[in-house]
Amino acid sequence: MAKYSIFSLLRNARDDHQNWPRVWRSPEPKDAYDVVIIGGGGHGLATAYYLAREHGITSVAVLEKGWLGGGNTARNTTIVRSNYLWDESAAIYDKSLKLWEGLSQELNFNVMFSQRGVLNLAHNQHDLRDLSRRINAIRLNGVDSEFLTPAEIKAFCPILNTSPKARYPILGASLQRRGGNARHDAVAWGYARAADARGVDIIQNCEVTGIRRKGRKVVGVETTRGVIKTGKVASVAAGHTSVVAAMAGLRLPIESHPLQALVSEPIKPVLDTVVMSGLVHVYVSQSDRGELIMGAGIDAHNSYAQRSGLHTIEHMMASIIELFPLVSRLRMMRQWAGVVDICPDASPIVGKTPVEGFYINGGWGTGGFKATPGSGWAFAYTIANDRPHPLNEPFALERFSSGRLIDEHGAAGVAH
Amino acid sequence: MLEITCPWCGPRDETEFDYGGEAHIDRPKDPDKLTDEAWAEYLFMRKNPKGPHLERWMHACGCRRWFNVRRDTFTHEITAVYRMGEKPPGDGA
Amino acid sequence: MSRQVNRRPEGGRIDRDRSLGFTFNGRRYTGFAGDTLASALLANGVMLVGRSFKFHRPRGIFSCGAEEPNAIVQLGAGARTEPNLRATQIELFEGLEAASVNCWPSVEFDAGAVSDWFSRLMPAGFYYKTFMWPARFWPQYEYVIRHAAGLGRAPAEKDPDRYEKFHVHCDVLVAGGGPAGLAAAFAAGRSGARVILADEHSEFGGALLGLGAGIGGKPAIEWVESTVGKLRGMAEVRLLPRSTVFGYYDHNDLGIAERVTDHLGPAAPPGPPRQRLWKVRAKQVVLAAGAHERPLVFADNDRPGVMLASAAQAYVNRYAVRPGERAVVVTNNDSAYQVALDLDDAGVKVAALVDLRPAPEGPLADALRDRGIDVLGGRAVVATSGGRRVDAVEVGRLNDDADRIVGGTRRINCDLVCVSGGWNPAVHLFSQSRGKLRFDAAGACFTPGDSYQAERSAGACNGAFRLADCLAQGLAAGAAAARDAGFRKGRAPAAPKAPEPEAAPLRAVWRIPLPGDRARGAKQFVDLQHDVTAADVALAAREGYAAVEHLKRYTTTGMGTDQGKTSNVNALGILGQVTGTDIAGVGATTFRPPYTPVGYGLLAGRDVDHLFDPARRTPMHAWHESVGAVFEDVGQWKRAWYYPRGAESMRAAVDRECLAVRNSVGIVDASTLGKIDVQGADALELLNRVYTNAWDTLKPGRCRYGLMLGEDGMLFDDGVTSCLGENHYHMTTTTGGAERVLAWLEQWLQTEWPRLKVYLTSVTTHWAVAAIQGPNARRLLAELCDDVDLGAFPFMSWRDGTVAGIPARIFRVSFSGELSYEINVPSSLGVALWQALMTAGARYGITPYGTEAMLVLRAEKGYVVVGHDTDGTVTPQDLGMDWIVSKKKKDFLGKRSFARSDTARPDRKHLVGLLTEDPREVVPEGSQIVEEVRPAPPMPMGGHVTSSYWSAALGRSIAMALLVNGRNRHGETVTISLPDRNVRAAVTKPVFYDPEGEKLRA
Amino acid sequence: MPETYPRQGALDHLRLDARAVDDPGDAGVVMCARRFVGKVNLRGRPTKRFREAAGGALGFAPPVKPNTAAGAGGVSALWLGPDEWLIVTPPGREGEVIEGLRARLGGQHAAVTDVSEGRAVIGLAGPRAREVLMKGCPLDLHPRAFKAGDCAQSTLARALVIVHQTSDAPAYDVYVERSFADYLWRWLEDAATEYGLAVIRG
Repeated sequence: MAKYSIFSLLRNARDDHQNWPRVWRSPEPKDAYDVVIIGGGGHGLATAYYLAREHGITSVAVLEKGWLGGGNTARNTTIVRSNYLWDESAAIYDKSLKLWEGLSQELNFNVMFSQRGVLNLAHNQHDLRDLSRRINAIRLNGVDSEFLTPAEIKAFCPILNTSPKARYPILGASLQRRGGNARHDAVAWGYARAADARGVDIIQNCEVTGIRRKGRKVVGVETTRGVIKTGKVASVAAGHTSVVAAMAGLRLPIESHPLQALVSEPIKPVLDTVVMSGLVHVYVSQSDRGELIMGAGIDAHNSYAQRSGLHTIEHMMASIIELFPLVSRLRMMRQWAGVVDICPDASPIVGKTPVEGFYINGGWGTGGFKATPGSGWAFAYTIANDRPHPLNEPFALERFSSGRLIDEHGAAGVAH
Repeated sequence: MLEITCPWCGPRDETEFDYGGEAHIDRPKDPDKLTDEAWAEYLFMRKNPKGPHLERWMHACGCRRWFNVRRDTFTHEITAVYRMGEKPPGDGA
Repeated sequence: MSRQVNRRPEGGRIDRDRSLGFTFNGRRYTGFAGDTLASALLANGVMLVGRSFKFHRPRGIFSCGAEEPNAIVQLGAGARTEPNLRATQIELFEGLEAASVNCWPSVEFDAGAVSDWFSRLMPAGFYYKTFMWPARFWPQYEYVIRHAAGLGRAPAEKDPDRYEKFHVHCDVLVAGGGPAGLAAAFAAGRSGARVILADEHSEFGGALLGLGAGIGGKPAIEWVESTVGKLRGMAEVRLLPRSTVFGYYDHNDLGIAERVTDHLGPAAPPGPPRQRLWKVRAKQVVLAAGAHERPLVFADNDRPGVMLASAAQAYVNRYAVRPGERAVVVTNNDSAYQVALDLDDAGVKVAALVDLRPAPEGPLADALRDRGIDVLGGRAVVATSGGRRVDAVEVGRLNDDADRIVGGTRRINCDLVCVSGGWNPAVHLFSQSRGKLRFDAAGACFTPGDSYQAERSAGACNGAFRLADCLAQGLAAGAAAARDAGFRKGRAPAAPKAPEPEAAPLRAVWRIPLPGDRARGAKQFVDLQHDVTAADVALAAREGYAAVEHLKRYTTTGMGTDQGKTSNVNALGILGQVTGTDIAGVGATTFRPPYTPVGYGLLAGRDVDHLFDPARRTPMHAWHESVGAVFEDVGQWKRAWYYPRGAESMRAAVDRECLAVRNSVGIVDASTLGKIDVQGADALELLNRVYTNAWDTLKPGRCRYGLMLGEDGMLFDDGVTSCLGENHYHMTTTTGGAERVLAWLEQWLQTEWPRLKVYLTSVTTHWAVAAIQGPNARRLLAELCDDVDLGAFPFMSWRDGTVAGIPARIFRVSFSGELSYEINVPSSLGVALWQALMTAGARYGITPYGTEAMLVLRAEKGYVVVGHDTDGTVTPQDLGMDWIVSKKKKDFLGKRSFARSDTARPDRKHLVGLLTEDPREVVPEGSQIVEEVRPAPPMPMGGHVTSSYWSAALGRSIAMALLVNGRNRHGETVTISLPDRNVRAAVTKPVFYDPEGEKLRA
Repeated sequence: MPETYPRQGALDHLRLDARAVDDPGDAGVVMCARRFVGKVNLRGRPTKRFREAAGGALGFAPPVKPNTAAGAGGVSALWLGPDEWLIVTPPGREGEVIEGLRARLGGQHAAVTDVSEGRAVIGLAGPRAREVLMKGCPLDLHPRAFKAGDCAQSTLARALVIVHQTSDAPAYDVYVERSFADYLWRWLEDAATEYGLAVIRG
């Protein structure tokens, strides 16, 4: 892998950039691999990378039905944070955050991880109680989290409407300073380039159409580009986890929903942090290009359509203007939707399945992007050792039978 | 925004409806006899297909009646609407 | 004030009697009504209007419409300033102020232009390869990147304007009011169908406004005017000018942004909204969105003065403006020939028409030659020269494969270069509707393939570029749409004649080759707004970003505010060329809504300020306000939180309110509680199925408390249900649970238990509820109620009676642990009741108390609040409420889940009481209990404080917590870790006041 | 219920009477608060027996056609669902209607519930009344689709409503849950401003 740096940039500028090497190969699928990963998004590519780097397993194919990084990796709102309530979540998300902190250097690819902080707003007494519980739990798990008063919020993010006369006034916020944003495409590309360099075959335009089993054991996958033999199949197909699992004869506690997002036209910097509000259901940040990126809650119905709509964003926009009155004269430039896998407890499923050699990493809901490095890291361990790492052990499928759910809905007291 | 035809009120905007997820999941008659796994099947496990889906909707802002819909989760095309207790038309999903 | 030096002496669709003054970059100019900002600037000789995003290169007006990549301006100042508008779409008004974006100190001398010197170091995606060392410097790098990026500026003040919405249904929506759209609307409208015709421009006619073409032997504009006149006469046709159909969503749901008063500027009348969002559900849609002309990609094709040929034509014809003095027209198709003729007519010297096709022939070429205009076939403009404006082009000869320039080049002086690389049908809406695009090799463009929703395309957006075809397709599409919408008369009228010479095929050359001696380094722009060059596209492909979406994302082609209307197809063509696939194999990028950017304020509409979200009021709300209550938001409800007297602190007020209840009597507004009337022969059976306890023994006149669980066994809601009579019950729910519980019960009744004969009716807001609580409650009630035997009115029962002359239903239930009556009266009498109680209660010092005191009082008694002490992960057993879980009932909702291995664990988190060692210490709710105190986190946690208050009655703090194995730890001391210190507390039963309930039953 | 108590309508705090005019003139929109309209929720499967019993009590049979209203003698029945109607009576007459219905429906699976105070009613009329509703209601209110005598439950802005068109003029009665009445009135008033608003007595 040719190293990227200011020096390589200067050298290549001299050659008019004619000599940059390919970031990844486009190999033909081989007959067999030790591990086949279904899904060439951030999580799948990270899994492949850590399989190669941490476990020395390089006979790995990543099968992507479209273009790599083209699913939710390309469609999310790029928020990275680890301020989760339960110990199990804090552990895996903070492992992820720690990996984010060195990721550009690790991958030699600038993923533009920017720790500009994540604010979670509280608008009523219920929110404040919940926020306090979270801040304390997060802090005691060794993760950074602090409370800001409305005056401190105003100082930290001046364009927020902190007027006590607002319909839902801002009464406080939690701030995770280590949270922020990263460049979503770069994460997929960086992992792909690094995995490819370690021998992983990334095969685009290759859709898995079936999973072959002998008894309860996986023996291969059928694809649009032929049959591939393997003893280990790992599903990392965010949004489509149920579809892949069905090929292995499994039903999952997952439903797929549209999640809508949009960006504004680029403007000069006005927002230097990430702001989230559960009550009015929005989250917003400003990209390095100057666009305000925002998202809302999921649409209620099951869908694989990646279709956006108008009513969801009308609601979203009213909330945005309630929080940031100054954005009223900005304009929406693009809107889109991703398809997210939602588990009943809003936590992922990462681990083994009743089918031997079939592993699942999915159900990340609306928050998968931030987990990319940690999820890949733990999942690689699970695949390599055929047993979960302590980080992902609590996220096993069995929890739905035992009742040991990890409820991260956030809005306490709501029947889920 | 989807347009859903309430069997009573006719075509209305999606925003008037509540979604109830997969249809035809019957509550087990004798839950105590089920294993934890079988109970989890009923509670949590869903088909979640990409394609035709039999699902429940309720006209929340209208007549408040629940009914069934066959809708393709990829194309969003609605190919059937039928009342509670009725079987899906044709061969189901 | 400068003269309009480039204004033609006559013609154009401008009103020369209405001169309008405006400023651009601080200089004053004048234009005419009917001008756009762009046409007015051109009339005044202003071509340089902006700087590019990345290299800050000078840029001029490039188009005359929505596709404009360069002329991006900041409009207005102060609260009404708006960033990133296209000068080509801004209608001129008196007093308009605009300025270039992304340049400093001025558009002429932009300091950022130094970045052009380093452009070699900034190929596509360069930032992914650098700024990584040292890692800690990234925030500084990023600061610079962020401040260099972005175009205009957000206002610094609140938006003073109004935005409105309309929901509308129609039979046929026609998107686009050019020849095809007008024809379609006419054909559909005459059938009687409800038709909406929307067009983004100020007047209908589309391209016809800028063409000199004829229809039916008359100037096309006459046909436009006559057709619009006929449409105006049709009662069911709605014409929406200045209205952009921007989004095509599921099930023929479309969004239209109407700019109602934008064109009036400060003269806008106060009544109507600034903009209006039309949310249309159309039975049928006709897309007639026209086409965008495609530029050609050659070196330095971004210099001010390079312009789309059709734009130059529109400027001379529609706006009577000469965009230059000496033009070179370069084209690969026939359409630009008429442009050259029109320019010549307008007095613009056409130095040459350069046609990429080898041997231009036909009547148009002849006409040019007749006028002495050079027609140079088989040649292309390979480069331009100039500073802030083009001063010459270099023309070279293409070889047969169009991949080389053969021989030398020739320089032609000019200040205007009109380019035409063919036409891209505006398939945006079609693609948004999910229709599949197909590549049309003849036109070298993407056209609509199979439809997906109930829509049809007509005219240029359907790949029909000849006027006669547009008219015929429009009429046919409009008639067919009306027919499919159920209007039988929908037969297409005959199309008028619109003679045009037969067009010769175009010659698609995606990138004009450079002369051999300059094969490197020249900038051939593909995306003008984002400064993406052909070399960037090639670099992306070389590095492996060859998938269309990779190319787009890596180079940022098409990601600007113009959404790549002039760049996408050229980029795909070049990608195909570089990768050796044809463009059809490369595929198209996804067109995402909106077609052009849509204002946030417009999307929000009037859901702002006090109308952002409903504030629900109880019948006694105004009374609470009148005595200075402080309210809290509970869901959408406004509830009185506490009632400070004078300068009293919240703590003092709450203490006072609590003590009043404990010592005499308090009154609380409990109207928000959910109330459901349950009737029917199987009402009892329903209660037994949805509550954890048994209801068979509940007699009329009696009340019972119940818990509802989800099927997962977790607490879902609680409340008291009373038996009103045979098969008739009054159920109460939590405030937040009112709608949820009703929906939950309805769902079970309708889906799972349709045989149960039960009817549910919400009566939540029918009743106003005033609860009087405290040892003097009975005495107070006795003064106002003489028809209920209060002595024979035990706890957990209800009576109908008259209170202060008002018919009431009185429930003797309590959420404070005191003697208590919840008095329900019809809502319109809530205030009358409340005031009567206040008056009669004065002698007892009756004290209104709010939700905070209510929470303290119930916590003293250890009563849980669902959603406060529980969070969806708590079972009744966890709360120590096994007593209310029937052991006898075979089944109820949620029961089975108790037996799951984790739910059955004996050491789950249990509700406990906490008494801090220092009784004055009130720990914040949400504090965590740590199982092992360490100098610093992480520390293992055992639970958290769910409720915590100062109890005035007890003279100390009290708290409740969910604690691991808490039920078995009473008497233990635990540590609560606050951010700055630790607090020790004893674990107790969660009941602090009157544990035997003597006061309750008094 | 006799009028001996100081009753308060859901919108009384807005002091609309003080703003009310006798002649709305050329106002585009005319609004009023209809105070104390009687409302009774009626449930029951519309069998012949049920319809006869209910019809006997009301003087007309509750409509079975969805989204329509029927009425006689100042009382009307708005279809709410296949087994649900809202019976609307002049102020104070809800009691007798309830008694009549209960008496005749005895022995049937039916429910009669007084919900008079649960919803406020806003009268909306004037040449631009339809446009005001179109601003926030997704129903197709075009005269071809919605006429006098039609009623429908839907959303208006962020509130649930029943819209009952009472005349082709057009004029509407908008029913909204009492706690939302203040919000909806303010929303309607804001929406009507551009057309000229007159408030009249209910």
